[in-house]
Amino acid sequence: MALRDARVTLAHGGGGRAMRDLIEEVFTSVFAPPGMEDQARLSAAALAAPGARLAFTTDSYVVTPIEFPGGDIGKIAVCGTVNDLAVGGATPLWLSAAFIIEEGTEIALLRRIVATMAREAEAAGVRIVTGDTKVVGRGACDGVFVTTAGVGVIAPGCEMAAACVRPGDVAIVNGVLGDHGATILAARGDLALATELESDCAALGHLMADLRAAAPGTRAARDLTRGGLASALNEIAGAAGCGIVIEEAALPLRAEVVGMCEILGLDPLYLANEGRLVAFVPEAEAEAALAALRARPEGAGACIVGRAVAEHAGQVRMRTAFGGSRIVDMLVGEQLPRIC
Amino acid sequence: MALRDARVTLAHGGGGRAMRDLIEEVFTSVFAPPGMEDQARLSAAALAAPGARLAFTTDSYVVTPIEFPGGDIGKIAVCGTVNDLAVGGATPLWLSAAFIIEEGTEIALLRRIVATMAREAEAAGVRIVTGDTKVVGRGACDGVFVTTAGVGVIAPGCEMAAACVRPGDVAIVNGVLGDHGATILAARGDLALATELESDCAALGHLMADLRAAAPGTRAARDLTRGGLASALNEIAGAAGCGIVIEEAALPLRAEVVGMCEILGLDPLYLANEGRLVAFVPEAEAEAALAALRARPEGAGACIVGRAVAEHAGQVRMRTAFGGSRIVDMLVGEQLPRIC
Amino acid sequence: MKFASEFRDPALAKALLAEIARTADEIGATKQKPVSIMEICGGHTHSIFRYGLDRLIHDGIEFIHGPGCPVCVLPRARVDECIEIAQKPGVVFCTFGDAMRVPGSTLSLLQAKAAGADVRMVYSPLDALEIARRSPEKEVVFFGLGFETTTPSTALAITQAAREGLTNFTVFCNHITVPEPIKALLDDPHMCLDGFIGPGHVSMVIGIHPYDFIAEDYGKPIVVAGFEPTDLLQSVLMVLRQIARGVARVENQYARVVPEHGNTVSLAAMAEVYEKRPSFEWRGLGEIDASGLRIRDKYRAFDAEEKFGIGYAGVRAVVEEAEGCACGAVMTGRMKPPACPQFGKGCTPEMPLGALMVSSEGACAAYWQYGGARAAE
Amino acid sequence: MKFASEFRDPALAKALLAEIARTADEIGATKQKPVSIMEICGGHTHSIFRYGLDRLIHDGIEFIHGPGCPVCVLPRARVDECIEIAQKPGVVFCTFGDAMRVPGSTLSLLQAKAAGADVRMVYSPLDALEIARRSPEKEVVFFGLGFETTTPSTALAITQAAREGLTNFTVFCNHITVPEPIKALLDDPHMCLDGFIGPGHVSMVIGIHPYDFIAEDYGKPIVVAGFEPTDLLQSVLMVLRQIARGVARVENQYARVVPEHGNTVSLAAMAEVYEKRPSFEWRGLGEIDASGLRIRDKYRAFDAEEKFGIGYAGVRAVVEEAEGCACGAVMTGRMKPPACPQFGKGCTPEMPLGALMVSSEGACAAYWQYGGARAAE
Amino acid sequence: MCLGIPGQIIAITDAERMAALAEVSGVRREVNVACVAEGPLEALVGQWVLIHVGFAMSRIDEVEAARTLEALRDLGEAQEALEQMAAGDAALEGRA
Amino acid sequence: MCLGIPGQIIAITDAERMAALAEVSGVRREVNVACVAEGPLEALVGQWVLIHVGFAMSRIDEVEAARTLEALRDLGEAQEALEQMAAGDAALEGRA
Ligand code: SF4
Ligand code: SF4
Ligand SMILES: [Mg+2]
Ligand SMILES: [Mg+2]
Ligand SMILES: [Mg+2]
Ligand SMILES: [Mg+2]
Ligand SMILES: [Mg+2]
Ligand SMILES: [Mg+2]
Ligand SMILES: [Mg+2]
Ligand SMILES: [Mg+2]
Ligand SMILES: [Mg+2]
Ligand SMILES: [Mg+2]
Repeated sequence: MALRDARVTLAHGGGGRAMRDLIEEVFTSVFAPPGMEDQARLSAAALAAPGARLAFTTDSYVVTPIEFPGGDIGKIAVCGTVNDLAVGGATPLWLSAAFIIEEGTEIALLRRIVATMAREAEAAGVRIVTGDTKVVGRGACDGVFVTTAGVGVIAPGCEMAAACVRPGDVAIVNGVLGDHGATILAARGDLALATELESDCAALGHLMADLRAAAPGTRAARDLTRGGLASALNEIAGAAGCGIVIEEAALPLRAEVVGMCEILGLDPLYLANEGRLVAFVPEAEAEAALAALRARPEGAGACIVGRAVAEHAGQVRMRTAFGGSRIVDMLVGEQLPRIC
Repeated sequence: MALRDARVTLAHGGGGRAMRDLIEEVFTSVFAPPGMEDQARLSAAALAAPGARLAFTTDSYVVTPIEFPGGDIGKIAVCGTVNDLAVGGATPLWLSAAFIIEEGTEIALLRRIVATMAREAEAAGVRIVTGDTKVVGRGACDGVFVTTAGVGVIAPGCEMAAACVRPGDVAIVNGVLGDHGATILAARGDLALATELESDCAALGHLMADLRAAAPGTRAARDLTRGGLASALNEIAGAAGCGIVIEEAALPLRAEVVGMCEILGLDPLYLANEGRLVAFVPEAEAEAALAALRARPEGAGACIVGRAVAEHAGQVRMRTAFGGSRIVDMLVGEQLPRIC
Repeated sequence: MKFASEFRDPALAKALLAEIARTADEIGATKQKPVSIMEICGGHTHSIFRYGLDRLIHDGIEFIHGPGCPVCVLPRARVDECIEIAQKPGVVFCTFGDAMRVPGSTLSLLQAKAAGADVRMVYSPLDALEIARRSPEKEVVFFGLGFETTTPSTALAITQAAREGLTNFTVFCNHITVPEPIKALLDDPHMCLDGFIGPGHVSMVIGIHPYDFIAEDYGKPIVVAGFEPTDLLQSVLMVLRQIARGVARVENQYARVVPEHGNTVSLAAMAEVYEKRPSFEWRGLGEIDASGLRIRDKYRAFDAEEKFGIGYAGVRAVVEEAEGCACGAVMTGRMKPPACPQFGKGCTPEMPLGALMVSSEGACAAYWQYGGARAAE
Repeated sequence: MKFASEFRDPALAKALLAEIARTADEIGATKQKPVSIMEICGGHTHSIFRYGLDRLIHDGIEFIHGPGCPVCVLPRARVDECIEIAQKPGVVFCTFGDAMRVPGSTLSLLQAKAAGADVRMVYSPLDALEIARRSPEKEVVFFGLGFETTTPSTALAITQAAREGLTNFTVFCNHITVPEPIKALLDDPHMCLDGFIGPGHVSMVIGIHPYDFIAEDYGKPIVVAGFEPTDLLQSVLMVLRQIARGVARVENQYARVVPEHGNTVSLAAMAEVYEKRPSFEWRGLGEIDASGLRIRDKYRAFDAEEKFGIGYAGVRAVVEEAEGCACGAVMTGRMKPPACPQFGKGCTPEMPLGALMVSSEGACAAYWQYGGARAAE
Repeated sequence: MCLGIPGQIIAITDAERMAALAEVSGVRREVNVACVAEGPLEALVGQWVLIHVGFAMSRIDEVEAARTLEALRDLGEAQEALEQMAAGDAALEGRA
Repeated sequence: MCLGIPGQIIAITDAERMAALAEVSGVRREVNVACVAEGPLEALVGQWVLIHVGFAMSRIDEVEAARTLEALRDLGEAQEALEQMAAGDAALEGRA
């Protein structure tokens, strides 16, 4: 226990003994990366099958507050990158984790984040094999930023992509929408809203594996993060060159999420999620897909929300509960709370 | 050209059209990542040789100022991660690049950073295949932070590690020390020091390849970043369980760097570098190694600075120009400018 | 959601649509010769598009989108003044999110924030007041924006600030009133409206009688309406029935929320703090007499215009609206958004030229976002 | 580097070492019965370890590391006062980097900065003055720290601030003087020093005569020395030669920089701004009469102690030094660092207990970092 | 204009500042109740109000709400009856 | 204590504030020259000074510097002579 400070100081970023102590005690003692080099060296056997491909993705995580009901930045950082691998059809294998830490951050907070990451990685069946820490002066970052990158393997023959979606395919989501976005809005405190909501943050690697096993024809999946379901569907419609129609009445939404949206004038279709995905499967496999999703806790709320259609290529439309119809466009920027 | 703002606003991080435009115009149009998914899908053929291993590393880059004589944050972000792969004996293949951008950042600055990264990646023979952008509020980060992760392949049989260093091995650096650290100190402006120095920032992948070809027995190499030569040598001495002796008279240092260190009471052995490495090679291969390094511009200043010894295991000592000797310990925290 | 979901029942809507169709046929309304009904309030515009009512309703009913979006009618000069205040050192400029993207002559508030101004989004004037309490070293300015619905809240925030003796809180008052622009519209010789949907939430404050002149002086039916889809359809039906019967009255569809004479406390608070300006500029409509409010002398310590010598208390810059902007014509119902030559070209939600493209209540943005234009095959 | 590299020449050093050895032998100095020479100045301690002089020099010469490091002698209470000032809202606390890691009773300045205080490292008091000019809304406090070498710079910063009429710049004055603690050491009955290496940079300000008492009253040789390795060796030789000849004089090895009577402008600036405190506390040495300076009444507007009512201008807390800390004994030459029971155990550079472990000039840190302890097989 | 939303007052939080806690579908926020405060504040608890920018602007009249719905339902029944008649006619005429 | 470093004044930057540019091994910084300013400021250009915390604290006396070095070199020569003699002695005595 060389680390006796309660808070991170600039000395912990200086390349000396204080940094080494911080890294060893807080990070590598928990993540237990293989080897002692500044690079993980990993058996490539999992990638050796002829035709297997390597999947590689990254995301930075900057959530405020850093800890929130249902998770913390570490949980999102592991789940988000696992999900980016999984929705593309890859089996997630390894993660890197780079931390940018503001001077003054409590070391106890770092320990909690790291513990979350280790737990989530284990549950998701991935290893955090390499990492980095940087310390910046007070006011030069907002607490802690985490950037993860992920490497996975795509089995030979697996070809999931938005461009593969065909008219007639069914759009399935794995549960209620917008819990994460609404939770964060409330947790930030500046709108003075209180809810019992918890983030939906979850790793979806196992769920995707089960889905692909049950519905091998699955065309494409997307995790619903910033921009919500609406943005993911717009992306898919654009890439596939077909239209998508969703049913307002079929959208799974919690009352609190709807309530918060009504108060702030937001549209839940655009709220962020961290444990939700939309998958497009051939109609014939829809039942099997639903059953596979519902068999896991993170897919318990799975339901069909719409389908791809040949008409209005590139456009997403929603049939309102009234039988009316409207375009569900991409957002321009952020959704801002409105008064009118 | 949908992007007409001069500066990044929060709308560019909101998951909507503004974000898509920013990403497409500023990032993907230059990096040209393969495919349209949020994961790169890469042929694993380079990894297929039996016994080949995958190398994986990451670093966050947080330099102030973002642009400085001899480079910018993008150059460091590419070179640093290429170097972490290369010094471990890996051939760098692919990079990810995640950007955290402060609201108000000039889009022209982002374009310059991205251009640098594309140029450096091309020169280093790697591809930037996947990425991410996040926008945070003013004051929530310091301009732009870049996190890169890198994947490379380690050829079957290649086994370089600090633990492989043996007494008698020769320690070689590839050029003058501390230029980067001194340049940044001056460029920050708060010490009001002016120099003609430029950062030594450089990608060392090709150099390492040439070194390994010329000196196949090369035991280990380390890029000299935070903490400088002193920290890298301490790490190696610790991992190898042998001692290291360096010669003060042999250290390649520019007069300006020495001058700045004298003014501020700093020790150049601890100054950061971004294009320097120390390699340990068996004595018999030292001449070949030097010749190979000197044949490339980024190794033109290569020289022997010391050697591993059986004595004082784990410790680095320096023979002073006087024939005296002192321990070169790890720093405690950061080096701080001193008056006494 | 109680008092909301019940009024979103598709079965009830179906009956209403059928009855509307019957009544429309009865009075001979057709696509070629439609009955034109203006929903004054942007909230109604939003509901119409959100629920797709415009595409469900009988062909013979045409919705004309009125000027009732306080963001859309905010002139460029006023946005510039906001930014001028927000850029002063030490100022925390608090605003509703709606105003963030409205283009001024060079920047929006969102862009001014990116360029360094301390602009914060709040949900309530009370939140701005709380910031002022917590940051005595800062000068907190609240961007008071909105019709009579919102005006009482800033009035009450000001009286609260006065009670607490806060010296670092002011309101940049841009409150406007509904009846005056309606009168201006009705006086416009190009105008050919057959009836009005009245603003439900403004009316809960001012009651329904301020609209009497519409029925009495101009002979047009007006029905004050709620914001749920059956509220709107029922109100349309009520307008049509007045037309069918050849009468013009002020009716109240939204009686569960709107008292006939409005809200006493709200009206008193407004009267205490605000008084009419001689005239106020509306984007697209120009200066309209007595259509805006200003802070009374008694509360001038809380008036950002006075404190900073800006706006009507300073030298007002003449700021031309953007060239080619047809917002005025759209807002007065003379033009449909897609007919504007800028629509979707020089003017998109990403880079709005006119204010009607900014707010999701703006007619152009609603057409664009909900496909009023592109979906109209 | 001109005026530096020439004095690092190993060939010259070799000759000096040989001559030192010869002289040491001549006077019978042995490892068992060494000649003890105190280098007063921490800068000299640093040079000795940096160039490994202690291991090159004749066995019969023992360096005793004196109290001449302004950071090392700073008592905990004083660090606590710094932090108290730094934590006040609106204060920008400027310091030389040296002081950042010195432990107070709960925090160091580095830790106080991490916990939210606005602590900034500067290279020069002029840089703090510039911050004060640029941030009129901030209260800029400069941590005036150091011996007579540094004192003129803060005096000149204060007179400059006065000329400019700055009202937001003060100095927290901790300037101390060299002669008084030397006298205190010489009066210590445990002390058994044979000679002194005098501080070169202090002397360029005060000249060499303030040390006359050392030779005249106590009969000890003292040689004012430069900081390059041959400077130090030459000075040792000069001390040894005095001993050999049985004389005690004040000599000046560093004549290229040190004028016999010091620097007129510096002395005048110091006299203008500062006056002696009746006494001042030194870590490890306790209160020493007339060993510290304070700001004269004329400049009290620039005195942080006055402005904040802290330190000698306020109620001084009695802060005990850490338990088991042997800094006093080490600083008076009675104990070598490795003999301190805390050395390398409770006290390391990562987590220093005493101040001598903090600064790279501190004897304990120098022993630790340059292997004085661990390298001594 | 003027986003307003029905919520229920569930507690008075600061009588002096006229502050109460309102709930909308499980989401709670403090609102100012000055505009709806006739009689003792405590009596507001349980009351449904129309909330705008953090202020309760109007009490919701449950009787009027029921009356409006009633009118709509009547219309709905009339409509069903009409449709059944139309369907009957169609059947009679063999039109599906 | 008291890190000091020789530098050369290369320009006067602000005579009123006694500010000049000093250079140390190619590194330049503005320093205050009040303590070394006898006579016209311009005459300082080219002068070597001892710099401490941004102040030129003392002019460096080149003659004294040369004298010190001279003394050291003399010592060195004497030492060499001694060593040669010792080496000669050793050779004579067959001690290599
Ligand atoms: S398209 Fe733009 S310019 Fe044209 S009327 Fe609409 S908002 Fe105004
Ligand atoms: S080891 Fe620590 S406690 Fe002991 S004398 Fe040195 S600094 Fe003081
Ligand atoms: Mg990603
Ligand atoms: Mg994704
Ligand atoms: Mg992602
Ligand atoms: Mg790293
Ligand atoms: Mg912060
Ligand atoms: Mg790395
Ligand atoms: Mg490295
Ligand atoms: Mg690295
Ligand atoms: Mg991403
Ligand atoms: Mg910043």
